[in-house]
Amino acid sequence: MDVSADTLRSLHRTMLTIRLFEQRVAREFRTGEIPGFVHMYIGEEAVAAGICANLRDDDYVTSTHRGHGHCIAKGCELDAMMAEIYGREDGLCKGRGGSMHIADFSRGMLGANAIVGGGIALATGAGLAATVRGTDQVAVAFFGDGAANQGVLHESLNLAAIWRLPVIYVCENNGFAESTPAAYATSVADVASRAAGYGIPGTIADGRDVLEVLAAARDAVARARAGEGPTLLEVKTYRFMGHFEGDPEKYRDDEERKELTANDALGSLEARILADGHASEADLDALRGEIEAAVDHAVEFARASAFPDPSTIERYVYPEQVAQ
Amino acid sequence: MDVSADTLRSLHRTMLTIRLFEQRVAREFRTGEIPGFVHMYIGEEAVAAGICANLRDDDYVTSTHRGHGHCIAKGCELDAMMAEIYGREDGLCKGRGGSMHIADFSRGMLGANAIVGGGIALATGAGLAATVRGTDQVAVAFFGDGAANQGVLHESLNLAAIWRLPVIYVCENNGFAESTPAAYATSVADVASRAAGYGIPGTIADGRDVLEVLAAARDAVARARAGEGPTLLEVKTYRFMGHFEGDPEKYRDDEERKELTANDALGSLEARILADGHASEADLDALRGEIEAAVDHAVEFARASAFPDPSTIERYVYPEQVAQ
Amino acid sequence: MAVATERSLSMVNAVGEAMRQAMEADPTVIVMGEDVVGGAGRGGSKENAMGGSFGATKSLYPLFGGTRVRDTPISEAGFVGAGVGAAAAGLRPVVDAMWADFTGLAFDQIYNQAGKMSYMFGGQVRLPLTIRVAMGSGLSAAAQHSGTLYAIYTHLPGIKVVVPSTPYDAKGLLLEAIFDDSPVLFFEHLKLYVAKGPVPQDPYRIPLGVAEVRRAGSDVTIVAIAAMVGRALEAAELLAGEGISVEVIDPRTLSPLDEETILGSVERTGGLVVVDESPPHCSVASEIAAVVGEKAFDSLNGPVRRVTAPHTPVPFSPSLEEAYAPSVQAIVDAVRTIC
Amino acid sequence: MAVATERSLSMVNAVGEAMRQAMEADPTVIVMGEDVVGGAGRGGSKENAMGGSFGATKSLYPLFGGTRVRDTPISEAGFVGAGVGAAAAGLRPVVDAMWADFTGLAFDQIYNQAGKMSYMFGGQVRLPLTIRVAMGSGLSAAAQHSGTLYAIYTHLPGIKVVVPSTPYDAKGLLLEAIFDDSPVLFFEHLKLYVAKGPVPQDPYRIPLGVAEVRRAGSDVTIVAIAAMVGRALEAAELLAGEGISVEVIDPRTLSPLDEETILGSVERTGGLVVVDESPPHCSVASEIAAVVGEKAFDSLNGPVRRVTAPHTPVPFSPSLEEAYAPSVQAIVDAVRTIC
Ligand SMILES: Cc1ncc(C[n+]2csc(CCOP(=O)(O)OP(=O)(O)O)c2C)c(N)n1
Ligand SMILES: Cc1ncc(C[n+]2csc(CCOP(=O)(O)OP(=O)(O)O)c2C)c(N)n1
Ligand SMILES: [Mg+2]
Ligand SMILES: [Mg+2]
Repeated sequence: MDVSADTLRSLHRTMLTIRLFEQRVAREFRTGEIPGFVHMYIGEEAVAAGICANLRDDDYVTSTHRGHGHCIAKGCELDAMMAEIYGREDGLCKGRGGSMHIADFSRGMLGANAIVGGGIALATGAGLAATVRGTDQVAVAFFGDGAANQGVLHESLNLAAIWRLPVIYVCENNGFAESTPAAYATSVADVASRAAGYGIPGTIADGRDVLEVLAAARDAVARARAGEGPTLLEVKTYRFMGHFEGDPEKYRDDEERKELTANDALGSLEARILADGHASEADLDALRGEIEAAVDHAVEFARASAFPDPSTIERYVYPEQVAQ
Repeated sequence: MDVSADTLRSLHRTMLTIRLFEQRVAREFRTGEIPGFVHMYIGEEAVAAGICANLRDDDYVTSTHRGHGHCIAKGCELDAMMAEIYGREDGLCKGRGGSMHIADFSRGMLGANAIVGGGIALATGAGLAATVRGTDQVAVAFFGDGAANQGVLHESLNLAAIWRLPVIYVCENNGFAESTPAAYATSVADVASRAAGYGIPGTIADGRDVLEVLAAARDAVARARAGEGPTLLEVKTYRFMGHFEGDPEKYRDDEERKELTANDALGSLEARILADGHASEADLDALRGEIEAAVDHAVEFARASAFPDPSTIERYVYPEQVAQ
Repeated sequence: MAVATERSLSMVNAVGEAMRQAMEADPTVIVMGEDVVGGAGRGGSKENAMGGSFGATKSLYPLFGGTRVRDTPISEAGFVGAGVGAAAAGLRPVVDAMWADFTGLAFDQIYNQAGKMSYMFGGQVRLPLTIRVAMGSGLSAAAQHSGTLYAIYTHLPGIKVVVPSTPYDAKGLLLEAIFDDSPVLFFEHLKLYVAKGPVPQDPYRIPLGVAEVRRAGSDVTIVAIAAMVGRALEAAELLAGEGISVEVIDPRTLSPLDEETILGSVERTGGLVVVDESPPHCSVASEIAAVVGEKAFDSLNGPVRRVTAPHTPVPFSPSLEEAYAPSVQAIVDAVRTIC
Repeated sequence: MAVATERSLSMVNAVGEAMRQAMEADPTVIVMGEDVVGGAGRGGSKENAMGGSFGATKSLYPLFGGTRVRDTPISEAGFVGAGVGAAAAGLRPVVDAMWADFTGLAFDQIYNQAGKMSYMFGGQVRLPLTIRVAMGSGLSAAAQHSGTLYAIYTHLPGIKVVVPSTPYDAKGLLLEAIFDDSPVLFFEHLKLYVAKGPVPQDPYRIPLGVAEVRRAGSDVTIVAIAAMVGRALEAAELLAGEGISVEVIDPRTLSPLDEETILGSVERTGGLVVVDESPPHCSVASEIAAVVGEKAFDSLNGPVRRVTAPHTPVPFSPSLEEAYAPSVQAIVDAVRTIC
């Protein structure tokens, strides 16, 4: 695929930012400072990066419990993200949501979601909003292989198909739902094969190659913007870490893990960038340093931010009404 | 298809019983004596008859709001059915359920269901019960084209596929869900085409030919009994009456109706039986008389049965516990 | 009380008028649900639009067309969820979910998504979603088509609950609900659909959280919900004959609940009967009894009486269904125990 | 009170033992849910069975195998519905639905199917289905993993609701629930999972609908639910220091509710505080307050106090979550207002 150096570098920056952000979250989580649960996106960066590279700020995404990567790829600020993960008042959601409920409506990021499959219908609705307004915005629903067995996917694919909604349903098939293998829980090898039952395109991209993801998403987004309706896009990927930080991972096969983590999309992209001469080792080191500094800053920012005042516990239950 | 005279006559008896029972219910409904709503199965008799001819008493079916035909085909007594439709104490459900909730567990008839799609998961569970017990019972879920868009179908097909459950999912595609055409609401022409997305057989039978239904169901039931798993079987059919009695039916095309009602499966079957010499006109008249008498009896029985005593309103909320 | 007017409408038509006026006023208001368009969508005459099970919205498709008035497949989770997403993305969707019982299929979308979003996201989203449903017993529609369920939605933070008892209120409350930025469950009692009442032509709004005193009285207060308001008024009339002066309050919205009006009344009358067509446990009747028992304890001359349906699904047979919802007699009897 | 015994188990292990003993006793008992088997199913060592999110049932797969112990896809409506169907067809399924909040996805199956079947079908079906869920705040699991929801299930006819507060009760009530012929929602508070308590080895059952007096007292009654029982006992201890004698009642099941024990206690003490970790409206706290306000009105010396969570989803940040569930201090304060 023919992509510009800028595109390659931009994809790389996004993926590396996700990687370094997540590594830091995992590390800090182990200190006990981060409350709740965190689910790492490490190994899957190519999916969010490849998809979101095709999106504008006013496009929508809905995300999952494993949502940090989607946020970063959609342009959320690291400081406010980290503060949210730390449960602080300066977080994107003022500390009310945490890792599993990060959202940034200013970037069209309509929320991580701790209900597996929870974002699928929401993205369908966001696509409907674009259609009714007559804009060419699109909406992307990210969800996992486990979520693909939720009935709401079926309902949403059918609805989006008959209404030709500008929605891209992105199944991040990382082979597992917690400990349960997709090979057990899903009756077919490819979730994308279900698209035929809705009369919509079902495509598969290899998540070890961000350019393949980019290309598949480009087609789906173009279709959606042109009013030609939804696509089900399955990306085969692999999560390098446990389901959540602290997962004993007894369900994993060490062989499989070795093989799949060896094909790291981020590593391949770096190799290509170097080989094509789009950046030098020094450039990459500098970039890494820059991102590490930004992540450091985010952690500092989060730590410096106050915890929400307990007396405000009843705020935001209902949206604060805007006068009509 | 090679079928015995007995089979033909038995299918005919079932279909004619449904037809005459339903015509009588519709007539009595107009008098105001039957409470609530009734949804007529007229025109669709071949589906219930063709499917249930393959079932044993200990097999299970789950049904829909349009459930009288399934009851009759599964062997329920007309008297107790009619009394239920009339809301009487001698009804199958002691008048608590009515037309939309007729059930007869003694015949494996696990209930009509007023939630569209409500029986689909239940049949899946009945199939699971057979599997766990190690019997060769099967379960049939009847549902409409409208119900086919409920997420629970997707969930159930996937579950039945991975567990190889002995369940036959029968979509009675009569072209409409209330006023909404299947051609509008369902993104593909054939619900059966969705089976491929679950790795299970999806077959289509023409509901104007009961023998086609019989044959398709025979294969599916054999597969299920042999432990080979579920089938999605779509029967193309047509309802001759309104969605419910009283439906103004403004959504129907008179042309279409004329064409489709002309191809009545019951009429064709009668013609074949006569042509093949399996019965004479006189035989058929006698049969009709016999069934009409049985339906008369059922109406009399229903009318003679008492209304439930209001003081028993709190009974049956919880099953009456059997000592362990 | 209703503004003086010549015009009389049924609740079903008042709802339709509110819908039309909302859609005229704001292009982001859309409506979707099963059989909202019906046969009219595919080539049939526009005038044949069904407007949902009870025809409330049949004028909309001819006026506003298929972009804003949409039939949905039978996929409650999917289309209610799409309503939530569309609201989050800037529309004001009105979803017709047909019957309260069917919201069971979309419960996750309402409870885990719509009800929690504003809070989880720290107030960054407005969620102007209205879900309309029919409810109630009385048509022998049996257990899966007769439930009230408003108690459940009243329990849920982030959701508002509206239960109009007159055509006038239905119009004003529905217009308010549609322009409210929170998710609102709007319950229409099927026994109230046809009776007519005065309804002004021009759009107007009734704020959520403001009860209405339907009859003033001094000896005892009755709070009654939706179709029970009429029965409470009948009971009040009967009791007046015995010299018992009954105040009847219609809360009109259950979440928020106008505690003040109820407490104020009980402080004057010293007695309370709550009439609710739902099963008793964790019901709105229990909630109101608990609030009054806690906040007006010293005013109470006797126990708060709850007159509710039994702890059963709604039975089919008319002989049983008759005995299901609180009767005028049961209300009268309850009042007598404390007066 | 617990039978004297040497052995101590955590609630999570008490639940596992009840499950094992039920499966030993009756071949129709099966278990299904997400990650009940986990990695062990596909070739992994049997001992690696996950036993659900909290490992409660990890001994089952090695003992009973894949026919009776089943991982499900993430399809709550589908597999809970299959549980209903399997129960109707003669099994005694125990469905692990992970968290109370997730039952939202299966709400139709529970409400419209399981809860109504026996009634609609005139008593011809037994529905011995148990649905186990974790619930409660305290782990910063945020709004979609912390809800209690038992109020909603208590509202529903046809459903029974169990909320154990000790390992002993968890075992005895779970065995009872599994062998009860009605659908039972069995709530396990995650804050109670690890603390140990005495649990006899042999199977035993605790009837549904029988409360337990956790501490006898004479000045005021506290009814507390699940994790709130411990806080109520702490509050009672503090108040004892001030000379206030508190009786603490653990209802153990909310549907059926042991009204008699609660009423009997209030008749002696003259005061009631109800402690409930749910949002307040139409809560179990409201229900108990209403029952007591109605049936023990003459015994009450002051208003029934409800100490509940606020009308909000569960917040993520520890600073807010700390303020969510009723604190010992809040219970003490509430008691002081009436003693
Ligand atoms: C409705 C619901 N059911 C179950 C869970 C518990 N749960 C959280 S993540 C998860 C697995 C999700 O798998 P998948 O969709 O493949 O996403 P992945 O974690 O692999 O990214 C499960 C079962 C949940 N959060 N919500
Ligand atoms: C969950 C649910 N949604 C909506 C309805 C209202 N309703 C009753 S029957 C029906 C149409 C069903 O169509 P289909 O499944 O094709 O069955 P048919 O009536 O054609 O036999 C609808 C929408 C319902 N009863 N349950
Ligand atoms: Mg996965
Ligand atoms: Mg149909």
